[in-house]
Amino acid sequence: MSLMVFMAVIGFAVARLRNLFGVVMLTGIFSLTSAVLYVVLDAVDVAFTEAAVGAGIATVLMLGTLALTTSEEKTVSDNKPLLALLLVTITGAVLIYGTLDMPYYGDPTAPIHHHVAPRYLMDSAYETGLPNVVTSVLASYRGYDTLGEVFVIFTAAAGVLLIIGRPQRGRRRARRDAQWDIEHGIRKNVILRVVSKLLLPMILLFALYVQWHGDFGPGGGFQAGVIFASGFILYALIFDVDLARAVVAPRVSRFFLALGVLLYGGVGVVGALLGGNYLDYSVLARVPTDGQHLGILLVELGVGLTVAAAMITIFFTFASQER
Amino acid sequence: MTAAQIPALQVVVALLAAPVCLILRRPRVAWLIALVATWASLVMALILLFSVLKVGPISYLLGDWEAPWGIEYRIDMVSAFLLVIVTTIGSLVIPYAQASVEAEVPAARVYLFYCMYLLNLAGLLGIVITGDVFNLFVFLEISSLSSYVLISLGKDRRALIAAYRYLVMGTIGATFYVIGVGLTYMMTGSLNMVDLATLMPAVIDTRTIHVALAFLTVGLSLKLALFPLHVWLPNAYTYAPSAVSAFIAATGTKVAVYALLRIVFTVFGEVDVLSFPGVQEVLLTLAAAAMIGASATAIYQENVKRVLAYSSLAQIGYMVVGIGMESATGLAGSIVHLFNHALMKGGLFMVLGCVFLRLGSVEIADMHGLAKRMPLTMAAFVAGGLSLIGVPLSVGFISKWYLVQGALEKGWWAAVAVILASSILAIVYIWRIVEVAYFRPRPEGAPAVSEAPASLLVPTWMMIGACYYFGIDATRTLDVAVGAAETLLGGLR
Amino acid sequence: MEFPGLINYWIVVVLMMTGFYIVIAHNNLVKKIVGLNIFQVSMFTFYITMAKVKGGTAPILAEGIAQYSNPLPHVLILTAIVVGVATTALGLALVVRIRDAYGTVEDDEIEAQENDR
Amino acid sequence: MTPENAVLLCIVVPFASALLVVVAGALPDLRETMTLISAGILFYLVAGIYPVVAAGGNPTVTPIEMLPGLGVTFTVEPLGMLFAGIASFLWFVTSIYSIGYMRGHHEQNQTRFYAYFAIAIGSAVGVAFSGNLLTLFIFYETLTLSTFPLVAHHGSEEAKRAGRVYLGLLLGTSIAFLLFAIIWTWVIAESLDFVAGGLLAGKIHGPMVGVLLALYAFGIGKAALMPFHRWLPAAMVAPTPVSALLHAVAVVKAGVFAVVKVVVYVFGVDSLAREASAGWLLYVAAFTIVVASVIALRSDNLKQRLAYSTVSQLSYVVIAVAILAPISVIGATLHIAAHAFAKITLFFAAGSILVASHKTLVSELDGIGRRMPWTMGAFFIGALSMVGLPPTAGFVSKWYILQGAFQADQMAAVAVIVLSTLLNAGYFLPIVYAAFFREERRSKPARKRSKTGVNDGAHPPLIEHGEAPPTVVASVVLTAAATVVFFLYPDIALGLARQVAGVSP
Repeated sequence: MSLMVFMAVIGFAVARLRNLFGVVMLTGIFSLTSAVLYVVLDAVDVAFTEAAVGAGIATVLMLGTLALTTSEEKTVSDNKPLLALLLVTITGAVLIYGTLDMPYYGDPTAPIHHHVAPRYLMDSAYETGLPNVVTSVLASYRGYDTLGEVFVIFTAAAGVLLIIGRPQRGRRRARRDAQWDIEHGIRKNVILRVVSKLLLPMILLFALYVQWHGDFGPGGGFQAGVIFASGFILYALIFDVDLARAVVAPRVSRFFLALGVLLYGGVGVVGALLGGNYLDYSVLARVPTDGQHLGILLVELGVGLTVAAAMITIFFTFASQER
Repeated sequence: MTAAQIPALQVVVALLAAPVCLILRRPRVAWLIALVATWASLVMALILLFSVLKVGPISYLLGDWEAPWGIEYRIDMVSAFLLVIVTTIGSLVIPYAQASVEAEVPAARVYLFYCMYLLNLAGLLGIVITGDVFNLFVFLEISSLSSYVLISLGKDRRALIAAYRYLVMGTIGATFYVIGVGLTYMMTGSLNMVDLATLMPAVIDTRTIHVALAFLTVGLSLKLALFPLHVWLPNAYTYAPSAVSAFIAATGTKVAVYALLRIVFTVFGEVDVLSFPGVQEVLLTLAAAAMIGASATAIYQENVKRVLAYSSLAQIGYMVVGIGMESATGLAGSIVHLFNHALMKGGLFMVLGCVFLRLGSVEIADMHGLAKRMPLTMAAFVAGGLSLIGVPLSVGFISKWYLVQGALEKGWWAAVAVILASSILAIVYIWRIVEVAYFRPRPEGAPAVSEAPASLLVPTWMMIGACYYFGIDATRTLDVAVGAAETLLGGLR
Repeated sequence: MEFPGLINYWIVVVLMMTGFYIVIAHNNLVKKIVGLNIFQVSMFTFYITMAKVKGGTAPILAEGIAQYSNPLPHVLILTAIVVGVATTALGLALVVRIRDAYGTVEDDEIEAQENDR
Repeated sequence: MTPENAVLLCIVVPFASALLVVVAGALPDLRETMTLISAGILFYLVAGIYPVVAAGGNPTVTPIEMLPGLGVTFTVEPLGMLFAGIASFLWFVTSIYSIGYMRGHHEQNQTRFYAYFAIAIGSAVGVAFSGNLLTLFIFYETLTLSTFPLVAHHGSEEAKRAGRVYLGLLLGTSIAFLLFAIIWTWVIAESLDFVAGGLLAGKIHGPMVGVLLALYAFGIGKAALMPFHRWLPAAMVAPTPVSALLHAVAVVKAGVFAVVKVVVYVFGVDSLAREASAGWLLYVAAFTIVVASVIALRSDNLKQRLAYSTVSQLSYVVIAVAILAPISVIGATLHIAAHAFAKITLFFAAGSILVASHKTLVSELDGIGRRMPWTMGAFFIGALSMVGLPPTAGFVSKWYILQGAFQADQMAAVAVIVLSTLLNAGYFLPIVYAAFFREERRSKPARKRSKTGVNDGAHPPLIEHGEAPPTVVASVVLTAAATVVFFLYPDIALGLARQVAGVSP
């Protein structure tokens, strides 16, 4: 509740503030706050993802964009806001009107808690053998949504490549000089260099943990992938993008990008080949639950790969723009 | 893997072909993959259509989780027909694309182009085939994101702005849609369309559901560019690469219209949504505004692609009018028009692709006397244009016939007047171009242009030819369309 | 979070509308994207809020816990979050290109440039 | 060959010949032989169908079903038989004529000309044989579209403007009104077939009848009812053979033909006679007759004058059916034929004058009868028929129309017809008089300004000139003779007309 109010405050601040760096930072905080809110609301997985994706990646990307464009917003032309305000007020009013017949907040008798959800909570343990209901719903019951979602991120990555991807590397030096002023500040700093060197392995390790532990606790492919990527991003920020690129060549990231989705889709195809429907994991092993378990592990891996690769690709593509 | 798996493969083939393109990175190979995937999808779509005609709606449970717990694919006459439309257009555009894309997209990125195209195709198919409102959103996003990218590939820098505006509008639309889904889910606890339809009557009188309906409609109307939510469309169509214009113009809005049909007639099928006070009136007014306003605007455009874009807006007006009639005839009119308009617009945009390839522009001012230089291309334009006007023997005539008939059955004289008036306007904006191309002399010093290559002309003419084939023998398409209309009106029964 | 009733939803609505307003009212292309972000995040919050059950805990099955919150919205939102960031990435990429092409990221200035030609 | 196949062939032959013409485009002689041959074949085929129809048979064939329960159907009934007969016969004559004309006049794009000409004839025959309104509409539109390139043949600014008017009016009215009316009919009657006694008989009453009739009457723009007549004078920019065959016979007759069809077979004469709301048609027609005649009287350009006389003559047919008496329907049918022969004669004459002397204005024709006796003789006969004097076709049809008018005591109609007869006399006979009895004004430069796009003045004015090329003269004389023969032996046409009106001889 109080958190929500806090978010609202931030929201207004964002609307008012003209300095875009500030805006972006606030947005990051906004996401983080919402993440905390999600924890309060029992949505640990979502919180995890929002913190990593919303607060992490999105913010980094926006900062990158600002570095490439401008950090100050011009003043808005005056007639437009009124009209917009009117539109927004109407929409909001309609929504409020809509809420009037809603079941109250947290009401256990609300329809959503009784039509579909119970089965997930009751039977998923026997049907998929996983304690983390979110994961089993995500990867199995509604696995197809997740497939689609992985493809969305895949699309985004490929799209970014297509829009601002620059195959040739000749202009890197020039860029280095151009960005020197904003970069050498960090680069010089010994503490950062050392600490990050120490952090890096842990981050990657943690990523793997999240990846494999997703079935039991909060976590899974998305979170893992993002964290994994963030490791490289950190490295690239502290040291040089070129070095980072040397570690993960664009080709490689591109390859994993595709590999992940293929793995996910492939598992589905195998399921179909083995006589089940598409994305039916039960047929993957003799015991259905084992099959489910195996399938979920594989698809989560696929998700992890693609998400990580996608994030890395997107970030590097942004980073290797010249100003 | 048996025929039982076709519903899944319908989408998955195109979906998985995309990453393969990304790995192989060779333009020709990517093109080949896209070709094969698209044609395979066409075959599957036809199989599905015929089996639906034979045995009625098909239900396919993904992951073998029965609905509403798992995600269900539900293919009835309407979706099957839409699948056929989308894949047909794709199958004709892809052979065309090769030359056109090589001319308009930097060689290093061509393979990514086909990757995007495949994703777009898969997204559209996914929207059409799914029976789950949230899954629809996911695939909506796949197709939208890819189309933003495709549009941004246009040579003109305005393509970027067009893509960006489309992205913003599209995302707002999608978010509205998701909010609507959330509200319905809140009241019913289900996401499966069929399931929702059964649960709906119980809660239909709640204000929440009304708002939900409003948000779903507005969200989708943004996607299908219903007046006045159309502002993104003209630029997007105008500055996108030719092949993209042809494909998206022919399929994108159609699929959005389909989604609207689904929501109105399936999800809310058990309750007569259009009889809510105001709903019908609003729909019809907007449609009329689109038909007249857009056609009139089209007359004053100097860029032919833009002319066609505005005429698309008008055509969308036709479809919405048909939906608004809520009668078998009117609905059949809309559905068959989905198909017919896809054919003619696809064909016309392909023609412009030919022109652009040779002329490097599609400004009317540059097309003086073009007919002498590119007789076949311009002949195709005339043929397509006549179909757009709706002269007999063309598909345009068929759709018009059904829409007018539907309006007359309802006794809506105004609607009849609007439909006919709009086609009169079509005469004007088409003939303007024809006259310039045929009766103006080629200006001195104008670049010497030659006829477009066969690789472009053949697909174009196949598309235009289809306009007349299905215009002369419309019984097949109409049987399907009428059947589809009845399925929709019948709700689930 | 003890307040009963619908207040939470109302705040969520306010949040959404803030984002929506930023999108349509602002000229700066980056800021529009930010607005979209906020709009979407608020929408997520709406879903998560509806999933909460009083006295429930996170939907990770364990002994001795009877009441869980509804996992389905969580799943949906996991998906939606990723979609959101994908959109953001694309949008920003476009903004970068637009900057290259026009030298500005202010909508009205671009408008002006186009009308000149 | 069964009549059904003959019917189909009648449609196919012209379109096929269009193809052949394009193929043979490079070799003018071959090309024109093609045209002649296919014209001959067509006439032969049509003639072959006549006995069947005369015996009361209606060969019917439905090649394709276009919409569910609604096919493209061809049925030959008396009226269509007559129209097709005229069209095919005159196509043959016109082909002979146009060979002489086009060559003598050094027209460009002759291949295109012959090709579209053939298509137009095919469409006209399609209209004639159409078995339901859908088919009628289809060929009506193809006729419009195929004649557009002929009208805009010269591609000059003027030709373009004319083409715009032509297409805009014909296509516009047909889509806005005719299509509307047809679909409305379909909704009411769930059929579009032409039924003896009227498809809509007893299905629709009251003011709606008047509205629907209006949609038809004005939707069929080719009938040139005012105010939708502008396209016809505009179309005069086309080469003379086009004006002659298409805008004296094929196109315009397709228009009035359609009107007659609609009144007789869709509404039904008797049931329409019972509806007060249908009475207005007669007055519109009357108005058109008078006004058009007056304009004709005042226009100096010969083709222009002929065009307006066509407008008024077409309304004769309309007024005849609007009288709604069986006898007058016979008159209408006969007038379609009679006017065809007479008017084509006049146009041929005008054309041959143009070819021989490059004169386009009435005021230039003094004394030309001495140089071109055959042509002007034929012109005289045509004029007589226009006025409606024996021994010409015009007399026969006018006789029946007036008879019908008296029978239905429509005195207004009688008055109009008498008045217009005087006007006709007033604007045709002076030409003849001047041509034969006035002295030729010497050394008078051909005027540049002319209402038609025919490139007069392109050649210097020839003072010394004789008759037009033989093929031209031959065809003029032929049609003139036909006009007289029609008066002497009207039996065939009369028989068919009686069938149409449902009156036993």
